[in-house]
Amino acid sequence: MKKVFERPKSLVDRLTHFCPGCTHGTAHRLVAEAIDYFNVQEDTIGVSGVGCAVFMYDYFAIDAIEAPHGRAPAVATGIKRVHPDKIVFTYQGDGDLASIGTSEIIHTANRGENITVIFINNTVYGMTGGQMAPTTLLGQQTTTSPYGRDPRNDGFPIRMAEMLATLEGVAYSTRASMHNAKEVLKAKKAVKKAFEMQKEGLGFTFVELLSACHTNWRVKAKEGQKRVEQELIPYFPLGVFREKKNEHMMNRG
Amino acid sequence: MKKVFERPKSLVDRLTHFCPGCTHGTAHRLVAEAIDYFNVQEDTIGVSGVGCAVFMYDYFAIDAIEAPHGRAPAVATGIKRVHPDKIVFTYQGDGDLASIGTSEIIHTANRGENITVIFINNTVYGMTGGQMAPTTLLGQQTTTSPYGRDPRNDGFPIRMAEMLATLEGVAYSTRASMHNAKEVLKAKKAVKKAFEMQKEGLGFTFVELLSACHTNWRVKAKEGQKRVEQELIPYFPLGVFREKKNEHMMNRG
Amino acid sequence: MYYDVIMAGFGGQGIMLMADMLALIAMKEGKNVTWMPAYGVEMRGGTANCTVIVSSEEIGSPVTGHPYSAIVMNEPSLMKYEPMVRQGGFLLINTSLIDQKKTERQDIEMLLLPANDIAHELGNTQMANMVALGAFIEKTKIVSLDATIQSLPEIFPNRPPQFIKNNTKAMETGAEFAAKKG
Amino acid sequence: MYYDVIMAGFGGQGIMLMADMLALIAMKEGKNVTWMPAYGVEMRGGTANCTVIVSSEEIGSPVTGHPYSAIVMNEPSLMKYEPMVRQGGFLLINTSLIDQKKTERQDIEMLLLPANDIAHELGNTQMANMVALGAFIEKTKIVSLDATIQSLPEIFPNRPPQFIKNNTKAMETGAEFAAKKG
Amino acid sequence: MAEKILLKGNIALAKGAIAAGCRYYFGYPITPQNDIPEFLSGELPKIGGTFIQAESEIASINMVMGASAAGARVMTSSSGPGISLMQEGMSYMAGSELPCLVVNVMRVGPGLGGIAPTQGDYFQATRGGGHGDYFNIVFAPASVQEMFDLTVKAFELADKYRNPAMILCDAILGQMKEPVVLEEREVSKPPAKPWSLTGASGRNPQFLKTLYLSDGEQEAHNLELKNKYDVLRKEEVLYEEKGLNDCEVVIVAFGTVSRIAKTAIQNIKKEGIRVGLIRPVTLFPFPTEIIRKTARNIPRILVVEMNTGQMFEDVKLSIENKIKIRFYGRPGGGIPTPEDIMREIKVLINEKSV
Amino acid sequence: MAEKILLKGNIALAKGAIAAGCRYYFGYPITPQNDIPEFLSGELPKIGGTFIQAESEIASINMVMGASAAGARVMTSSSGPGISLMQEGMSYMAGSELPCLVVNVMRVGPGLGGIAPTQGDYFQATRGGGHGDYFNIVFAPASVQEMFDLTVKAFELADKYRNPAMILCDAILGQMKEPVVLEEREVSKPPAKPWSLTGASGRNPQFLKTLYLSDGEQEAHNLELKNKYDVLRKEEVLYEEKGLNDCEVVIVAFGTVSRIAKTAIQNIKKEGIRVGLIRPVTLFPFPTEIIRKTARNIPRILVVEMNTGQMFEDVKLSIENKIKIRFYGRPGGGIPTPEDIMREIKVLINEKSV
Amino acid sequence: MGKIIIDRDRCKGCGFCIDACPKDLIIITNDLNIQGYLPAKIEDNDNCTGCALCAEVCPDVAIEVYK
Amino acid sequence: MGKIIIDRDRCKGCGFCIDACPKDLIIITNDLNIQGYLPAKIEDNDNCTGCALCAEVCPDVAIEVYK
Ligand SMILES: Cc1ncc(C[n+]2csc(CCOP(=O)(O)OP(=O)(O)O)c2C)c(N)n1
Ligand SMILES: Cc1ncc(C[n+]2csc(CCOP(=O)(O)OP(=O)(O)O)c2C)c(N)n1
Ligand code: SF4
Ligand code: SF4
Ligand code: SF4
Ligand code: SF4
Ligand code: SF4
Ligand code: SF4
Ligand SMILES: [Mg+2]
Ligand SMILES: [Mg+2]
Repeated sequence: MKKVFERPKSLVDRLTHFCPGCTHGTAHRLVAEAIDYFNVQEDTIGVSGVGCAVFMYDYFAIDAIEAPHGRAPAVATGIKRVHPDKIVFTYQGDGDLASIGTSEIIHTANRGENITVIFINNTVYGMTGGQMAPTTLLGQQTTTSPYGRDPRNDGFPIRMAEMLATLEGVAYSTRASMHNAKEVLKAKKAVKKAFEMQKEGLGFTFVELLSACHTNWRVKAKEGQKRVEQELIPYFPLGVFREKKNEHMMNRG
Repeated sequence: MKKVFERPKSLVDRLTHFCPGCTHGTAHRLVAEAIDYFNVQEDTIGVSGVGCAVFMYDYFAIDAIEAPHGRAPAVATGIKRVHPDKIVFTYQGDGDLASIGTSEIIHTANRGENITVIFINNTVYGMTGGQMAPTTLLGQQTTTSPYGRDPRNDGFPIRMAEMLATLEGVAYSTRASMHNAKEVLKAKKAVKKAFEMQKEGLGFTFVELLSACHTNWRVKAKEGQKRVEQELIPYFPLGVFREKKNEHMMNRG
Repeated sequence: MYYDVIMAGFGGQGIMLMADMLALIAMKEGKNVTWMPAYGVEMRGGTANCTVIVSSEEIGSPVTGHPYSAIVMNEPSLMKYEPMVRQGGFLLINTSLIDQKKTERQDIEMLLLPANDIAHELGNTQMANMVALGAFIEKTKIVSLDATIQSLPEIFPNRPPQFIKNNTKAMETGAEFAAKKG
Repeated sequence: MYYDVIMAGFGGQGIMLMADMLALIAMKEGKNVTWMPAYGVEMRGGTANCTVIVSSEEIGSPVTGHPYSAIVMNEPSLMKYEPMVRQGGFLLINTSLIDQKKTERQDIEMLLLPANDIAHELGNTQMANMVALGAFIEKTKIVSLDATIQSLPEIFPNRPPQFIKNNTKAMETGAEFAAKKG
Repeated sequence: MAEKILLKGNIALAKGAIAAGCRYYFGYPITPQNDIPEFLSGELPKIGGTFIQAESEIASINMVMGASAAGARVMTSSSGPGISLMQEGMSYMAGSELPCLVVNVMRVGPGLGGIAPTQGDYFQATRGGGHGDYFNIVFAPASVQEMFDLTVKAFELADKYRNPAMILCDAILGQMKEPVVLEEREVSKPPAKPWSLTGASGRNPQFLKTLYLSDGEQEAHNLELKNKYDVLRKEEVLYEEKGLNDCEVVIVAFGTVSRIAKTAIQNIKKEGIRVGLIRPVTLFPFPTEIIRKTARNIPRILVVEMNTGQMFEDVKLSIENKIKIRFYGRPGGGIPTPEDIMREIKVLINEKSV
Repeated sequence: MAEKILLKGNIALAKGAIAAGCRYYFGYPITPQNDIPEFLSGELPKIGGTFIQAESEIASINMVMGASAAGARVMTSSSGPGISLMQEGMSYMAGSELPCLVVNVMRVGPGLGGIAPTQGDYFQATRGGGHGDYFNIVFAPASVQEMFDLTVKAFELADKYRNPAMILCDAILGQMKEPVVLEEREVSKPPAKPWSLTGASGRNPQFLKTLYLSDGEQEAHNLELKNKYDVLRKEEVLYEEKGLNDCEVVIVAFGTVSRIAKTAIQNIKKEGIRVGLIRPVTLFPFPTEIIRKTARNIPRILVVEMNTGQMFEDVKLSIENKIKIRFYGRPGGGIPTPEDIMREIKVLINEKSV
Repeated sequence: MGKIIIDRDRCKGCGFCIDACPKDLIIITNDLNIQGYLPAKIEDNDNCTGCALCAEVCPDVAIEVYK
Repeated sequence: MGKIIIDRDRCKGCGFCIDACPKDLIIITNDLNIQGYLPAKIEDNDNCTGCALCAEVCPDVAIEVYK
């Protein structure tokens, strides 16, 4: 018999610090698989946001930098402008990207920067102990919304994939999930698609991945996966919100 | 004969520093008229962004504060939370609101803060000498896009009224113009509407006003008005993009 | 009077609670106390530890490099803290999870306590921490065991009497074990 | 040798250009020069002014509170700068736009120059600044008038010969006027 | 006297804010101070207050600016990177003389850094990390009790002087538990704020700004600010002193380090070496006077910090006569042990005198 | 030697950047430095460079971080409020040892302030306005020529030491025109940057970070940084001195003020009073040595700044013996006149000696 | 029947009112006002309808309208 | 015909693979691994189809699949 599934070679062979069942691990693997698939391990530069995935540089066998919280898209812009021929991606959480990093993600997308953004939406600030995120569902209890998120005080969960899809500079904006094998396979396609479009120089590509933070949701790992399916997806529908060869953005400088 | 048109009393009787024909003056008047109309001169607090209208506090006979560049919505949030019974509005330019202030405007809107935002879109940074703004049209020459705005480097003009209309916390989002009498009258209605909805506590209200900065466009004042009609409106369509009694937001704590 | 102790173990072993109770009782007995946990990232990896200092004088440093004593509830903790205990100090070892052969110091007093096993016999391994605390207090007398047991109800306000009973038993059994070992 | 001058007027009067030319020629003649405009918000309200310092030594302060001389092209400028000129200094006044009765100083030399009128006669009021510069140079001799005129073509590279001719004429006329007034 | 309760430093600080009548909190999460927003998000709504988790530290400080302008007692809290992001806002608040409390439970810097105890943000806090000529009023608690007491004090001084106040502490003070007495005293209600924005009813409209354009106006404003800072230097200095009148060395240290120093001082006493302590409680205004006086009588000063020598400069600036002064610091989360400090004391004593 | 041309300070600086091989500019408009981005937005595209007007100063400094990490010579420029917003990013760059140039053409602070000439951001620039133990390399030009020369120098030192460098100047230097010689010399190409991120081809992957978690790692990193700063203090101090060996008073001043001081010194000479000058060209590292030495021989030092006394502290920290030292400053856009300075010199001379 | 009054010293001479007036009653004068602009003035008020369109477009609120 | 190998020391015992396996071939064991978790193991490899669904859902990439 021959091996049909193994650890991608651009994923370092070591234990992670993630909680048991945290799909950050899955997302890491999907990105690594895309890097291997396009054989760009030596031509890829990763930018990690600050969050549970800040240690990305320990897990990927590629060049990488740790950006200040929320600023990964700006850092990636600087890198890409110097190395337009390299594959550049950011890996950010919902606090990082949808809260403190709102301005950077929107303007980077609007500039059509030819980078890929992997966005892990787990509806909380995982690393810092489960505080409310911009993506936290209405009524969801977190350490800073102890009575449940109340729109009158806290506003509404933001749908980033949809919002970014309204921007001209965006070539691809999609939302996938990782809560079961079927969805993981779709998510894998989405990540590949994004890297492929970047290779073609089509502009900004964005993949939102719904993820469970069962530790801060205070449920068992499997519970978390169910929640993603039953509570997150109804509010954060899966699908492609924009896919566009933007003539404007082709063959730059 | 009796007076049928005079200076609103909440507009201070003094000369402005605005260039001849700058519709910042018109916008100021429309806001003052709304304040007078609802008789809230003594219950209104204004927050000025940084731009040609930073001196708002010299022109309005109301309490006011100068916010750091782009942060007016956050400052207004702080004021409104302390004085929920007062009318609070911000007055911001496109550099202030759509560039450096992106994060604040989006999250303030998303929280459904019960304030009104007057947004003057003149496609350039007027105060600082006509640099490119997020709203600068493709091909438009400015002091920092001397070869014309190129989407491959500078991205695309952002339509704020449309983008904000996608957020749940927004009660009202509209775009009007001031380039002729007919449009000024419509703009007047829009501003009143926004103040009225704030009085009713319906949430975040947003009025984008297309404006000419002929000084930095390097054309005559009348030319500027034509340009608004012929070049801006085709890209920035006039109209109401969201108007919604948001049950969620009513009768807050 | 000055006394400091480092308590350490796995996340789930109730280390913070032991430390909390010790500090609380000492405070009630009019002592100065500090309670200093390892926090943040160090907590990742699932080990927990907490330093408690009890003193009749103002307490200076809330951290200590050479404590009089330590309670180690699992092996990683033994590795880390056995070397720190000062000469003539005291080390309480949870032999249910630690192979006592792994201990090295000759110059300190050790109490080999099968905390989990005792707790298991009492019907719930979760109470291993209470067994250990009982034994520790009996041994060191930093605070009064009775006072500690008295205050269980207020420490666990909304727990059923049975729960209090069990924990009382756990502490007492731990204390007895320590007393026997002399 | 050290000489400083403040030139001031309305926005459209070409003040910066006058200052620029003076500084440029002085530099070409091997002098040290500084050119310091009023900038930013002060410019709002449409008045422009610029300080030019010419010196054979290293120039210290680029700003000056009491210049040897000033060129005032409109009334607001007269109000602001007449008092600043130091005793025995020199003030060039554009009497086309300034009522000379408004002047007050007795302790400085004044040149009353109807710059706009002269320029008008020459066919274009826009050249009032050149008239003034010609007169100023003639009077002060900080730089050579000929050198200044020689360099017009390079200062206005892509302007037609006629334009150069006119400006040459303007400077010369201004200079003659100044010479006559002695 | 009220009874003692065992509290975490961060919680004591939050309770201090409530005791001071603060009802508005705007902040963004960051370790090691998350206990503060987490506690207040539960408490403030109960007492008619407002808790908003802002989208960023920049939004936080600007919401604070708005609430302060509106006349409220208001606070935010963060750590290193977040505090850096607030510098523009803090400069504006200092410029428009708006009171508030900003809490910095430090983390290691520069950069993201870990959350081990450190004191690397002393310069930023005391030199106004923002642009322009201004100062914050900075308090450095050294116990959980002071986390409560100085928070109350900070709000009072902020209002009294219309100036931002800051609590600067290391993670140990935020995370440790100690017995605290939550003083019952009737906390001074916020003073009247005639300058605040309440809608111009029954009075002339008024505004708050930092941009002055008419001649000399801005310079006059800056000189007024300077006068205020000079008054603070004269009136509001706080410090703790110990054993100054009978010692051969004096240690100057703040926050957690001052406590480690106390242990060192106790231990070294057994060896017959008498060491005194000056603990600045306000970092701005800095206790220059007592240090100057002390230096006249005691020939040796040892400054200990958890950084590479920041308060050290203020100590040197305080001393006018020639004495032996030494610095010992551990940056990046290293914690000086009592043994370290005892060693340094001896080194200093054995230095041949100048 | 190349011929002189008449240039505005801001433009000379921009040309200096190009001469230094800088091909990447990321910035956000703010007066009084807009000539820089406006000029570069026209020039960089012509020479294969990149100009991006970022959406904010925060985005600017983070784009700079990315480009620097990628190995490029890169810069941004701003003023007071914008520089404050960059403090987090600058702290990260110092922490991950990324070279860059940040230009601060100061405006009045605190707050928005006007654009009159001022030096109120000295503390922020020299004490690391961001969080943590770090320093920027700070240059203070005093002429349009230096706006060009020191910009080139700044890029070179930034790369040599892997540290952010800063040009700190007032608006006069940005707006005035002076004759400049644009040196032809072959500007040092940026050195090899083996640490930079280029895609891990033919070598092991590498990363840039500021978060160190294993025991002692972060402290070691901070101590390495400290060593770097100490080397800078030893190797890279720049200053101008004038007439030190024959004078009764020495003025210490930087930037535009140093030029006004020169005029004052010339004028007062006519009254028979001989005054010397020390002009720090690098503000960090600060010319401590020359000031210390000078203070041993000259009994009086006058420090003049356009603020309320910031560099004044560094001067005091430099002096070890007891001499007469006086400060004269005008904040908020006030410009000291030569007359002001002459007056202060006389006051100082007439002070009864200590 | 209406009439307007233009405050000549507040007027900045942009001419918007001229375009706005359906009856073409407004013109630009040619002596500078205190601000240094050439202000507008109403030529014949008799035909003014008081529709106030001129006033609505005046950025400097320099026009009062009576009816 | 396939088979899988689960790296018991990398496994964190989340159990996702168990739910993912269409043939219910995987179970949780009950002795702690070096990480202190109860790892999963394949019960009978003979019925394994090598579909790799278990591996796809494994957050810790602890499963190798052969076919
Ligand atoms: C400027 C700044 N503010 C706050 C923080 C603290 N912080 C670190 S991670 C984080 C949020 C993490 O949440 P998210 O981005 O959703 O990532 P997750 O851990 O959930 O994957 C915060 C607030 C910081 N490091 N820097
Ligand atoms: C933090 C900060 N960055 C930059 C500036 C400089 N600045 C002042 S106004 C302005 C933009 C003005 O443009 P806009 O907001 O469109 O207003 P307008 O003048 O066009 O009405 C800028 C960049 C500033 N004051 N503060
Ligand atoms: S805290 Fe949440 S996001 Fe972070 S590793 Fe654990 S499960 Fe994953
Ligand atoms: S610069 Fe433009 S925006 Fe500013 S006042 Fe003039 S016309 Fe209006
Ligand atoms: S009121 Fe109407 S008719 Fe009268 S001048 Fe104005 S626009 Fe013309
Ligand atoms: S619109 Fe107003 S400002 Fe413009 S010309 Fe008419 S009256 Fe004057
Ligand atoms: S490969 Fe398929 S069949 Fe085999 S164990 Fe995994 S999921 Fe089950
Ligand atoms: S999915 Fe992976 S980690 Fe989870 S139990 Fe199965 S093998 Fe272990
Ligand atoms: Mg998250
Ligand atoms: Mg604008």
